[in-house]
Amino acid sequence: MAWTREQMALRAAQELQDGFYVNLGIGIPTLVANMIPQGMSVTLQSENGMLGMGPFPFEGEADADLINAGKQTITELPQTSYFSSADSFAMIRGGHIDLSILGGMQVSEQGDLANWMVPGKMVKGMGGAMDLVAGVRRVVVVMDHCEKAGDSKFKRQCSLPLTGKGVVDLLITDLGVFRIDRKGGGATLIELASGVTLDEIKTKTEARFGISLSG
Amino acid sequence: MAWTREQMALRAAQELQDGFYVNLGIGIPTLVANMIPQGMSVTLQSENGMLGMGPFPFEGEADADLINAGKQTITELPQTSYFSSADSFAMIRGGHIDLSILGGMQVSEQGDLANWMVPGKMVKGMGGAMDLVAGVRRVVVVMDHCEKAGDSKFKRQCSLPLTGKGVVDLLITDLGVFRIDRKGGGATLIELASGVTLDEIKTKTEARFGISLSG
Amino acid sequence: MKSKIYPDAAAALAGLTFDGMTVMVGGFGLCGIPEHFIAALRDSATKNLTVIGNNVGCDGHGMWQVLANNQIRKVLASYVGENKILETRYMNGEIEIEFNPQGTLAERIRAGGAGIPAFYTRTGYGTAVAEGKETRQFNGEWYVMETGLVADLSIVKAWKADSEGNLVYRKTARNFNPMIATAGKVTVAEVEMMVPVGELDPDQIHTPGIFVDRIVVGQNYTKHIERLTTRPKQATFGGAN
Amino acid sequence: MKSKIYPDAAAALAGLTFDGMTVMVGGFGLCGIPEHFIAALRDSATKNLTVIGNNVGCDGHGMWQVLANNQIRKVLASYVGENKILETRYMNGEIEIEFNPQGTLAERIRAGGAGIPAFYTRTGYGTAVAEGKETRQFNGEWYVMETGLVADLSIVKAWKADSEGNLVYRKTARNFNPMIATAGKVTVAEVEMMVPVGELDPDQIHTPGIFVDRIVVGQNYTKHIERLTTRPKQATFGGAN
Repeated sequence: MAWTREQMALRAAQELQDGFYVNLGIGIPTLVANMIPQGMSVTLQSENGMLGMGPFPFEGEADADLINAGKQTITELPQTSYFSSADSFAMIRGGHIDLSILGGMQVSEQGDLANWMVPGKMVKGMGGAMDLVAGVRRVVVVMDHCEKAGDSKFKRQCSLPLTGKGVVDLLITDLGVFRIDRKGGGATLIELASGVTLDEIKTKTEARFGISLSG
Repeated sequence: MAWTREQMALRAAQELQDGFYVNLGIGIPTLVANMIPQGMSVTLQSENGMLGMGPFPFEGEADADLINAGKQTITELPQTSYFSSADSFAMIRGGHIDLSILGGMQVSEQGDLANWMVPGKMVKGMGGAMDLVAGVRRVVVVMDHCEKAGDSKFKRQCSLPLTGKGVVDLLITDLGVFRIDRKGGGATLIELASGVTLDEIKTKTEARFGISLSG
Repeated sequence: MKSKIYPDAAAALAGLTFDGMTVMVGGFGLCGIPEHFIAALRDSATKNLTVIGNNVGCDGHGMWQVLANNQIRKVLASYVGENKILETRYMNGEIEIEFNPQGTLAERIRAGGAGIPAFYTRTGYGTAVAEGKETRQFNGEWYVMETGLVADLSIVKAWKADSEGNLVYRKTARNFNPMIATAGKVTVAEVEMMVPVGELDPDQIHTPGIFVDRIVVGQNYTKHIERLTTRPKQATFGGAN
Repeated sequence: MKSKIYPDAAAALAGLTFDGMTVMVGGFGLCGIPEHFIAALRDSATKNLTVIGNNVGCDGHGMWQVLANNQIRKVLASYVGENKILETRYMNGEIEIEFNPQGTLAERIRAGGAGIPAFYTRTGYGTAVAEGKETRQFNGEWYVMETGLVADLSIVKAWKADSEGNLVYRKTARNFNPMIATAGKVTVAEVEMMVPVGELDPDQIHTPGIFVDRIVVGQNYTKHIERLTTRPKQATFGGAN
C-alpha cells in the first residue's frame, strides 16, 4: 500500500495557503491545480509569462497565443496579467512566488534536487526548473519514493546532475512526507502514507532522516 | 565676436540626422529642440521615461503627470511611448540613443566631462547625466569656452569631479568646435566661430589640440 | 482571500513602519509621488528612516514633509535640488546622502526586486561614484559593480488598480514606481481609481498584483507642478523640451 | 524618415544576414515565433549560425526548419525537446548546445540590451551550469556570474505595430520577444497588423519603436499548437495547468 498519484497531489495541495502565488511543475504537480480547497484563493503563475492561469479551454476555443510553461493551451481569468519571460523570472528569482511544487528524479537529505538530466541520455534542457528552485520561497518536490528497480530516490547524495543545491523544503513521495532543512539541518519524516509502516520506509530510503510523526 | 547661445544650439543641431533618437540636456541643449531641420524626423527621449516628446502644452492644458527630465510640463505626440525609468535607462545604457547634447562645466582634451558638482558648493546630484554620457552612442557638449573670470573650460585635465571619463565626442563652445577622440587620440579644432581667430582660440584654450579647419 | 484594499493611507501603513527602517518611495520630482502615503508616513512619526527614491521632494512638497519632520537619517537619490532643508542638513552633516546616477539607481532597485545581488555598468566609471566599488573589464571596457537594493517598505502611486493589486500607471508618472513596487518586503500602492477585476486588459498591466500587498484609493490629489511651462494658444510649434 | 516597413520578410532580411552570425529569435515553444522571418532565414541559406532563443522549434516547425537546412552551428537555449534532428546532431557532436536556465537566458538577453555586461544570480549555483563561471557570496548566499548576450540580428514577432516600430504583444506570445527586441544590433519585427500612428495607447506600448529597425506584416499565420489541451463543453472547472 502507498499513496496514488492523486493522493500525493492531494497531500501537496495541503501546502497551499489562502492568497498564495504558486508555480506548478509538470506531471503530478499539475494535478494540484484541481485540488485547491474551496474558498481558498490561489493564483497560479506560468513562467513563460502569466499570472492567473485559468483551466484548459473548451474544445474548439484554444488560442495558440495562450499556453502554459508545459506548452499546453490554457485560458485566462479576469485577474490575469501577462508579462515578458524576463519579468516573469524576475518575479521568480526575486522571491515573489510563495510556493513551487515540482517533480523530481532524486532528492538528497540536504535538500539537493536532481530533475533535469540523466547522463548518457539525451539532454533536453532544464527549462525554468533551476530558476524556480533557486528563487521560489518554498519548494515542494513530489516524486515516487523508489526507482522501478527499487532503488531509493531519496538519497544521501544525488548521483544525477543537480537542478539546485539545498533547495527542497518538503519531499512528498508515495510512502510519506519529509521536511528538509535547506540550511544543513537534515531531513525529518513527518508523515507516513496510508498503509506504509515505519519499517518499510526505513528499508526503502537511502537518505538519513529523523522522525517526528504527529499522528 | 563669438557665437551666441542660439548660434551654439544651431551648430549642435547640425549633429542631428534623420531618424535619430536624441536626448537633450537642460540649458542651451534644450534650444536644439526648436532647431530640427525641416523634413528631418528626430525623436526626443526624456530619461524619466518617455520617447517622442512634444512641445510645451498650451496655457491651461498642462498635465502634472506629463513632465520631462527637467521637470517641465510637456505634451505627447501621436508616436509617443511611456516606460519606467529602469526601462528608460536600459535604453540609454544599452546604446540605443543615437545622440546626447549636454551642457558642461569642463571638458578635457581626452574627452572627460565635468558637469555635476563643484566642491564646496551644495551638491544637488548627477541625475541622469552619468548614465547618458556612459551609454549614448555620441555625446556632444555645448558650453561657454571660458569661465567668467577668463579661465579656459576646455582643459588638459578637468579639475572638477568627473561626470564621465573619455565620453565626449564633440565640443561646441562660443569660440569654435572640437572633435575629440574618446580612445586617446586627442582633440582637433574643426571650426572657428564667426569672427573668432585661430590666435584667439589658441590663447583662450588650456587643452592641447590639433587643427583641421575645412573652411 | 483577505482584501488588499484599505480605507486610507494611515490604515494601510498600520503595523508596517518602524524606526530605522528602509523605505522606497516612487516618483520623479513631484510627478507620480504617493501623496497620501507620504502624509501618512509623516504622521506616523517613524524615525531614522533610510529613504530610497530619485528625489526627496522639494521645498514644501512630497518627501520634503517627512524630511522637515526630522524623520530621515539617510537618503539614496540621484538629485536633491530645490530642497533647502536637505541642503542645510547635508552641509551640517546631520543627514547622509548617497548619490546614485539616476539609471544606476533605477537598475539597482530593479535588481533588488529581481533577485540580482549585483551587476556591472559603465555608468560612473572613472568618477567619484566608482570610489570604493569593484571595477572590472569586460570586452576591453571598464565597468563598475553596483548592488541590488531592497526595502522594508515600498510605497508607490499608480493610476488604476483592481482588487487583485494589478496596477496601471499614467504617462511619465510611471517613472520609478514599477521597480519600487517589486523591491519592498511589503509594497503599498495608492491609486486614483479602483476598477472591477477584469476591466484592466491583461496584456496592459504594468505591475502584476503579486507585488502589491495593500491598496488605497487617494482622494483630492494635489499633483503640484514644479515647473509649469506652457506656450500661448496662438503660437506655432513652440519647443519640445 | 526612411520607412521601417518592408513588403515581406525576405526583403526585410536583405543585407542583414551573413555566415557565422549570431541570431536571436523570439518565442516560447511555437508560441509567439516569427514564422515568416524563420522561413526567410531558412531561404537565405546563411550558414554557421549561432542561434539564441528559448527553444529551437520542434519537429517540422519553427527554427527546426533552419536547423534541418544545416544552417546552425551553435545553440543557446533552455529546452530543446521534441526535436529529433537536434538530438541526433548533438549526440554526434555536429552541433554545440549551451544550456541556459530559462530565467538566466531571459535575463542575459535583457542585460545585453540594457548595457549590462554581467550580473549575479542564485540560479544554477552548485550545478553544472555554474561550472567554469565565477561564483561569489553576497550577504552570505552564493551566486553565479552570468554575462549579457547581444546578437547581430534579433527577430521578433508582435501582434500590432505602428510605422514608428512601436510594438504590442498578445497574451503569452510575448515571452522572450521584448528582451530580444532590445539585444540585436539590428532588430526586425513581424506583426499581425499595422495600425496608424497614434492608435496605440502610449501607456501601453510594450516595445518602443527605437528598438525596431524593420517591420513586416505577416500573412496567413500558421500558429501551430504543440500540445492542444481542451476540456469538453459540459465539464465543470477542469484543471488549470
